[in-house]
Amino acid sequence: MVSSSIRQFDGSSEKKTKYNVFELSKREIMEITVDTFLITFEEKIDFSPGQFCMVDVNDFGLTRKPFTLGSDAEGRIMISVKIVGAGTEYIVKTQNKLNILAPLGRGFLPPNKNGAIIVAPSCLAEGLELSRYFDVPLFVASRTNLNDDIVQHYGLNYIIGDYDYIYLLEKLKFSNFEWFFVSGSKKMEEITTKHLSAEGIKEVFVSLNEYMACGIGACKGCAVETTSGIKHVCQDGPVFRGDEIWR
Amino acid sequence: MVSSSIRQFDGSSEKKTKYNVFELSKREIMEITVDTFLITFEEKIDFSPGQFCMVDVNDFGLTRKPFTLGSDAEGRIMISVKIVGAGTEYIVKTQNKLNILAPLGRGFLPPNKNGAIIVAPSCLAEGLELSRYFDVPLFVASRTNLNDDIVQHYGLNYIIGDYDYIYLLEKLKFSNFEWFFVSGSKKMEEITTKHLSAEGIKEVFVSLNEYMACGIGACKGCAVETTSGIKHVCQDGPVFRGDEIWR
Amino acid sequence: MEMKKSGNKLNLRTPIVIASGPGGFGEYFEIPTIDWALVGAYTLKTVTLNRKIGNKPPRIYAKDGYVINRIGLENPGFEGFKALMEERGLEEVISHVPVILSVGGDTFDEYVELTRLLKPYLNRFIAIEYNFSCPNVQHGGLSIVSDKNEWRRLLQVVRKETDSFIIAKLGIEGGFIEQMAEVAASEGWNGVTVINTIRGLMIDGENRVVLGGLSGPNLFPIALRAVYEVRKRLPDIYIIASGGVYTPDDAKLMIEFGADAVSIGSALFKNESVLNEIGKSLQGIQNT
Amino acid sequence: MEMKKSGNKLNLRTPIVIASGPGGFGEYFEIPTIDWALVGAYTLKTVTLNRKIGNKPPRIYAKDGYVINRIGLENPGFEGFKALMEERGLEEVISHVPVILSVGGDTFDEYVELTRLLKPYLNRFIAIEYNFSCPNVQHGGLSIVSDKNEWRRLLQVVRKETDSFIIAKLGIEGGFIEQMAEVAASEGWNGVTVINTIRGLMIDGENRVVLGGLSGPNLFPIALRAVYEVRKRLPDIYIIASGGVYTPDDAKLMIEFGADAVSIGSALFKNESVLNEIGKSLQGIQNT
Ligand SMILES: Cc1cc2nc3c(=O)[nH]c(=O)nc-3n(C[C@H](O)[C@H](O)[C@H](O)COP(=O)(O)OP(=O)(O)OC[C@H]3O[C@@H](n4cnc5c(N)ncnc54)[C@H](O)[C@@H]3O)c2cc1C
Ligand SMILES: Cc1cc2nc3c(=O)[nH]c(=O)nc-3n(C[C@H](O)[C@H](O)[C@H](O)COP(=O)(O)OP(=O)(O)OC[C@H]3O[C@@H](n4cnc5c(N)ncnc54)[C@H](O)[C@@H]3O)c2cc1C
Ligand SMILES: Cc1cc2nc3c(=O)[nH]c(=O)nc-3n(C[C@H](O)[C@H](O)[C@H](O)COP(=O)(O)O)c2cc1C
Ligand SMILES: Cc1cc2nc3c(=O)[nH]c(=O)nc-3n(C[C@H](O)[C@H](O)[C@H](O)COP(=O)(O)O)c2cc1C
Ligand code: FES
Ligand code: FES
Repeated sequence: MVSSSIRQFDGSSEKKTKYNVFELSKREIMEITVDTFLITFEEKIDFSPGQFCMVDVNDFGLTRKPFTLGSDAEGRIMISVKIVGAGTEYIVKTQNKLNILAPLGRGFLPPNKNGAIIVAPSCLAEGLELSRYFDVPLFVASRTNLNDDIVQHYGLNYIIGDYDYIYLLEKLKFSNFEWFFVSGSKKMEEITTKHLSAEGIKEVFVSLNEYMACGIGACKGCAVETTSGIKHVCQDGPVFRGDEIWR
Repeated sequence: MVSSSIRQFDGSSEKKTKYNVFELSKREIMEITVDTFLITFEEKIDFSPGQFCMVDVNDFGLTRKPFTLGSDAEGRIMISVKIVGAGTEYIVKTQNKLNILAPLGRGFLPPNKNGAIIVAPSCLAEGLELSRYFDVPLFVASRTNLNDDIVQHYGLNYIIGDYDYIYLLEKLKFSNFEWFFVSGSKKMEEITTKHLSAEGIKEVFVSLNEYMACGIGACKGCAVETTSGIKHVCQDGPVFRGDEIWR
Repeated sequence: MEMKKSGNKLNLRTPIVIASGPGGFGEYFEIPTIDWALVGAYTLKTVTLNRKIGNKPPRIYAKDGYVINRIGLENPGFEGFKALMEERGLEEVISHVPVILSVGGDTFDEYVELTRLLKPYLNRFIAIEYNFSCPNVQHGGLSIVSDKNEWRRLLQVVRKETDSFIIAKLGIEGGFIEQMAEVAASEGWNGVTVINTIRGLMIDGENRVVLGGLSGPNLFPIALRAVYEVRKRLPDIYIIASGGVYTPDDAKLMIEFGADAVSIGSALFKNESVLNEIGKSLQGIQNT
Repeated sequence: MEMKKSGNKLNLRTPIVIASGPGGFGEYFEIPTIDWALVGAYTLKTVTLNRKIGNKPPRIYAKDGYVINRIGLENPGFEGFKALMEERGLEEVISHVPVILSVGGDTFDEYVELTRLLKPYLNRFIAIEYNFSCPNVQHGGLSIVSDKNEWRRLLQVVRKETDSFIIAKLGIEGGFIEQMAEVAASEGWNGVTVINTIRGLMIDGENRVVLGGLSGPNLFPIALRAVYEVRKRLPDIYIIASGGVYTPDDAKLMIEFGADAVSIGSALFKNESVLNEIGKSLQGIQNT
């Protein structure tokens, strides 16, 4: 196989994980927002924070669908899913077991400094994982209200709306955080990267969204243009330094 | 337009009907068998017995779907529908209005002699119509049990199963019927034609099933081979003499 | 019926055209709910020199996003068509909606002879569409385009025979459609219709093999690409987009990527009201 | 790895082949649930003479029954591929499953030069598939088949250069596929893969235009027809059927209508378990 190129940012995990196929049974679903859900499964899977899985959506999509991984305190797999189309609706609603391929991509190993995690509700599972694993604060940036139960259950720090998000960034850059990890929409990741790097904070890491077909580096579909040429999100990512992508 | 060829069998209706589009609201659904239903609509439409309609099945089929027409005592439109796929399932289950094109094809005018109607449950609406309109006996030939309510409500004569069907035909040919009208599956129509004509009963009329796309003679899709060449079920039929089709 | 033609423009009242085949010889005119003021033109079923009785059944089937048909060009031939033109029915259609004639053939000579025979009647039609996707006996069941030299000669001869607005209907098989369009343009043809059905094989509900042409929704991305490729190379040719148009959005995309007009075929089978819907949504788009 | 070849037969253990492109350079070998004993052969991603970095994103999208891709033949080129062959990964694949090499080019000369450079390595592969559907700079973005004389010359030269089992991968655009298959057969090629992707245009979820090749379920009836047409004319050629195979029934139909082996491409993206399923269902069918 074409060997994956070397990771660009410092401190990243170079661990090469073995993929496997799992059948997951739903254990619990919590509403995060009106269209986004945190799903906990019965099963435990070994993975590194930042990695993702591809979920077979049966007749509701021609490709498996990518979701970043998280786990509960006991190590049970969790994913958070925003319903945006037929596949995500299936994942949230079905009573069937879910067939997944995991763990995919490279884990994220943050710099050994103070940092913070910012996620959209759709990436809450990943955010919770990173926050717990590396013991760094988590901020949730949502467009719509968060469900009270989940806020209480996880003691979430959150803001709602674009205006408050910019305000949050303003506040954070005066804190003593030296790196940030952002996972959400492309727009949110771009704005955050640009906003913070304009303030001199270069170590902004983003978990990229590109259309994925295979998830394992075979199809070359998930290409992204970086400052050092074409990279593949499923192999070289999904986490990249923001300033590799946007200037 | 290419004018429709002349009807082959005596006594047929030559009335050229005008098509129109109607939106039908369901009034009542009765179960005929476990998978076949008699649907009565609120609306009344002028048609001749033997004619059919094409029903738009929304996202559940790329063509409208053909069904022979019937009406209740007050003249409200009725169709009987056997669920065989997505379109028929939609027709039976939807609460939406149904968009139809009707009346299509030529009406059936029986010879001025004693005759009888034999229909499968899927063609009950048509059978009831012909039986009432021309005051001739109706026999229902089913594979599975008929619902008691409908049997009682219409005082249906029926038989169940292939064996009993052959037995019925045996009995009927010794009655004083000089013509038969048969509407059901292709197989049933073929067997009946051959069986009766072997006994010298030539005037067996069948309502043919061919895949229909337009229903109005435009696409030439519903062709059928007859003793006098290619005919189009939606224009020259749907009723043909059985011995025009099978020898 | 007014018939403005300027260069490669048909000046339709709306850029929506009924496709050859699904529309038959005007039968849809009998459905009273169609608003003909919203229909730009009605293309008739392809006429060949001699009458064709068409293929044996089964002839058509639909599933999984496509319709398959093997009608086999059933049509009354030139003589039958002449009679038809004298009938009240077709005259009435022609007097209410601009009509495009579609002609086809099995051989080079048939196309040419038919063109000559039709000459006295061509003024009734706003355009003549040449169906170059008919199965052709001389080429082992393939169409006339499979011999590119012969096909170019045919384009030349037809162009010489008539000053009508002539349109080549091209499929994506038998050559690269944009190259074929370039050939037609270089021989002075006014327009192209892209695409025709694509050959397919389907097993129908009664387990019978149906060898026919695919139409319907599955064609849409392919037809859209073809329109784009042809327009990229030929800014001036008139393009009728055909293949899988079912909604106003489909029609608008076709126009956005280069079509002058959009053809509606199989969608008629779902519901002819698609003509009114798309017609209305395209009414703004003028001078096509 | 045993490598029986007799005439136009590959003698695969099961008549199921991983398609060039979706399978990459062996990455699926890392998924432990695939039973490789059920896979007849693994076709590698097309290799070109020079390294290609591929197209800018977006490169792939799926909806409505098809996948569209415009990867742009990203591949390491001959030099990179040589290095790859020395890596443990590809060696391991080759030692467990028969591998088909896929080669492509922009020009006549590139195909020929690449063929020559690859000569010392060809014995590792049970067959060489020539991808004749690459966009070709010399032909304005169209493939090498658009100049039929040049293409025939290329077939001749390649046939002379190697005694490997050579397969021409043909699309339905650019010519009639059965005619192209006849040309390949007449030049002594052992097999054809029918079909490749069909060019399409799609608007993705972010409203971006994607000009790419269509694969997936919608291709199935078209590919099935192509297999049927090629087999009708060429009883002896080896046919790999490619296009929209997702189920054991799809695979069986392809074989019923003439395929020797069936290629699985986009279905891998849904779930690679399709290999085990189809492989199992075809196990009976021997000596392909
Ligand atoms: C003139 C005529 C009158 C009919 N009258 C009745 C009736 O009164 N009651 C009744 O239950 N059925 C009737 N049928 C059959 C009925 O039209 C089909 O069962 C129905 O169209 C199936 O639709 P579907 O979407 O459920 O089936 P699909 O899943 O699409 O296909 C299942 C089978 O249904 C048949 N079918 C599907 N679409 C069509 C079509 N457009 N035209 C013809 N056949 C099709 C085919 O045999 C097919 O194999 C009639 C058919 C014809 C031609
Ligand atoms: C590495 C990665 C991690 C992700 N993690 C999460 C997560 O933790 N939680 C979450 O809610 N979402 C996540 N996403 C996005 C998620 O994969 C898509 O929302 C989902 O695939 C949509 O499927 P659908 O069938 O509902 O959408 P569709 O109706 O098919 O399409 C809607 C939109 O979803 C996106 N999408 C659809 N299919 C894919 C695909 N195969 N690959 C990438 N994007 C696609 C496209 O933007 C598309 O426009 C992630 C995406 C990537 C690339
Ligand atoms: C039943 C049927 C018959 C057709 N007959 C013809 C024909 O005679 N001449 C022709 O040029 N195209 C014919 N076509 C092709 C259509 O004109 C149209 O190009 C094709 O169906 C793709 O468009 P659609 O997806 O809108 O149907 C026929 C199509 C169908 C479905
Ligand atoms: C992402 C992707 C990349 C492809 N790359 C190649 C390629 O490099 N060479 C080739 O011959 N075919 C390539 N193809 C075409 C496939 O090999 C196959 O012929 C086509 O996808 C149709 O089959 P399917 O429907 O099973 O995918 C590619 C297809 C896809 C989806
Ligand atoms: S998704 Fe296939 S290479 Fe990344
Ligand atoms: S269904 Fe179109 S001609 Fe009969």
